[in-house]
Amino acid sequence: MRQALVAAAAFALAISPAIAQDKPAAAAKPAASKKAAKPSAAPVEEKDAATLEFEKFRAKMIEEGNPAELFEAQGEEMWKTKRGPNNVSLAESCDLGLGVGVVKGAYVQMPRYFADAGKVMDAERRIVWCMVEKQGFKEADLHAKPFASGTYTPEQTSLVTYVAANSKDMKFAVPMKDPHVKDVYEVGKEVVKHRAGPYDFSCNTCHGADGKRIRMQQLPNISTQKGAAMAVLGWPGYRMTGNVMLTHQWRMGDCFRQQRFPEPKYASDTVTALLTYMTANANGVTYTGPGIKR
Amino acid sequence: MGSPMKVRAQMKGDFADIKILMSHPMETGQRKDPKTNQTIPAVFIQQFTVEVGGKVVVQSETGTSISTNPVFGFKVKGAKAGDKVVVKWQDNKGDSRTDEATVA
Amino acid sequence: MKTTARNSLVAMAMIAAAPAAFSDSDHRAKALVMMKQDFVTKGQATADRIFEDGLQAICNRTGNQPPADITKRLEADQMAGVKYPADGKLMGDWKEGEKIAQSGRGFTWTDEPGLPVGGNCYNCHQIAPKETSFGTVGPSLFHFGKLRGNTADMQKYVYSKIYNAKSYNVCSEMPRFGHVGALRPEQIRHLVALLLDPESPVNK
Amino acid sequence: MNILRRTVLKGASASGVLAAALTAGLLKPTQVLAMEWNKAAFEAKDTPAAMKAVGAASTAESKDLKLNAPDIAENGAVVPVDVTSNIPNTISIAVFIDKNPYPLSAAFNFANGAMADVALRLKMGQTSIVRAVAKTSDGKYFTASKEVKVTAGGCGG
Repeated sequence: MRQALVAAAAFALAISPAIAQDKPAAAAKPAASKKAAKPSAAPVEEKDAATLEFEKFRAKMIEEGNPAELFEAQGEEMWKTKRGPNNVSLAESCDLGLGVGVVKGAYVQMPRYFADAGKVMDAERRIVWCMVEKQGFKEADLHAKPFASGTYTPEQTSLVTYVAANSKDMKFAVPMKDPHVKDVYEVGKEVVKHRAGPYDFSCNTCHGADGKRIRMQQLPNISTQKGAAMAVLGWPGYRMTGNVMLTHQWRMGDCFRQQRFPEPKYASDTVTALLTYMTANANGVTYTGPGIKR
Repeated sequence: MGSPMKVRAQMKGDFADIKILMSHPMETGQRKDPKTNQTIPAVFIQQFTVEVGGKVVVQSETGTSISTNPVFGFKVKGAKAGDKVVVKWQDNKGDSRTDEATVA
Repeated sequence: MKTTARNSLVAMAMIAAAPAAFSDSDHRAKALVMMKQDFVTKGQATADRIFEDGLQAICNRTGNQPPADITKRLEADQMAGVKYPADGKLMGDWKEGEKIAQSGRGFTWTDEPGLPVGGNCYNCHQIAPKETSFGTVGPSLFHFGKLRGNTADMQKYVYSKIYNAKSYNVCSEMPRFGHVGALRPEQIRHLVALLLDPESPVNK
Repeated sequence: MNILRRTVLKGASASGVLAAALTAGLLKPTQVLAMEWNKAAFEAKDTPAAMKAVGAASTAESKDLKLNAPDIAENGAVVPVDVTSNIPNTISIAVFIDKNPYPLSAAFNFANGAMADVALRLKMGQTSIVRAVAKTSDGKYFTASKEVKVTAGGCGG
């Protein structure tokens, strides 16, 4: 792909006036194309019967028992156990923003700014940071295979599930009064608008307007509170496809994949910025705990 | 030895509502490894029992078409808060697991 | 992908000519630096995809609404890059078009490079009535030809719209399928037939 | 031993059963559970054969046997189903999926206060009839069934 580099590099390009004055080619659009297509096809319902049936049985499954609870239990065990080269537990060393060891309500108040790291971090990134800085695990090891597949589940995934479960029934409250968080939010808003790649897609191509679908899949408008809630609720989630526990970090990567973008690095600023934008937009909405996903 | 189960039991009126989450791959023996094209052997829970207050209340046999990480729900009359609930499973490879909970 | 240097340069020239109109906000500048650091190549999705081409840069900097004169010149520039089939025939086989419209494959890091790329059409549009699993990001195309006819002008319009949607609407949400090499001219004309052929289920 | 015919649980405590089985030398050392898996029933390739293997050769439809399952499953790998029998003296429930390679999915015996009520999750390869069979203490069999549609997976979630 011969694409010009952004920002500074682009501005520095010396442009020949001859090219700049390219003659506009004749591009007459046939008149009929101005007419809006008004087909007599079946109306598109907001939610079809299948979607309603899926939602009903998903709710039933969460009520009766979500396999996510198995990972939550493993995460709790890991949180409380002395582990790693430093032989300390996260319960006695890791501050998720509400004090060392406090998990209750921590998930719905992240991403947040952590002075000790000098960064805004989402829950998963913070947990990884604690595992490295407090317990002495190697960052490269934790980054090597960060998402579940087959019967493998990364430790941080179980830990995130445990931490998230401890914010169930609490309202999202990303601390937007903190200027660090606000700044990252604004950067995230720019990431969401950034069109690039072979198909000129940005996040907003699919998630910037109400009532849109890809095939039958409802597309939440993440700029609204309702849409952001749709996108944020249910993560981390137990995915029926593959029977794996996956985190919101994973979901962001899969969005970029379908956007035809390259892969965002694990626990990177870009993913944190996106999560900050979406979660803060969902502020005030009650978190329903780890979910079940298709 | 298998991974821990999660067992919850709660009185709802005159019965105990028992929810069991098992951690098990429940391989059907019908899948192929996409990399090697070899059939992945079946590994699945074949039997489990539920005891409440020392008595077996449910005895079950299962095949390969139970979902991965199985979830079961039962209702038991005559149970009371404080009763011990014990769940035991055994799979076709001889692996087994026992976990307990108390009726709340 | 073949975003031509020419297409990019026209846009870049416009940015250079009026830098104030296209200047980045502080947050956007930060976002660009951040993304440059944070994305890595995976499969065929190379890290440089994060960089905008000229047209993307202008749309990104103007909230997808560049000034009218620039819009006009950019659209013309995109139109000039449209390549037509050698034999000049713009209507193919609607049945082949339906297959292309159904497929959403291609260009992701999990897609095998070299395998055929799909048109992704049903992802965003209602087209033939039999397919009830269709998206609504784009307008419905049901009865497209029935409502508009299939004159030579109309065929050319549909062909060039699919080849490069930006030649009609510079910041359109629709990809530039021919321009980026996702679909070949002979595939695009099958899609033209799907929309315009009176025998196509779209027009029944 | 046939699960739907079995009544070993009635009135016997688990430890009692186990102790008796151990005394009788019925248990292999590795076996935790004093049960046998009904191989013939679970390996039967169609529902009639599987039903025969569990002893349910003739059955009657019953409105008092409730089978709750989705009309359309979001994911065939995890289909939530629950079966409740309001037929008096129901002692066992079995669940079959007609189109699966091995239709018998599970069988449950209830005793010591357990209600004839079970929730479980099934793997379904394709759209199929899901069938519940209940057995009463006097040896009668009843059925209820429902079609569950399974569609190809998509992206999303």
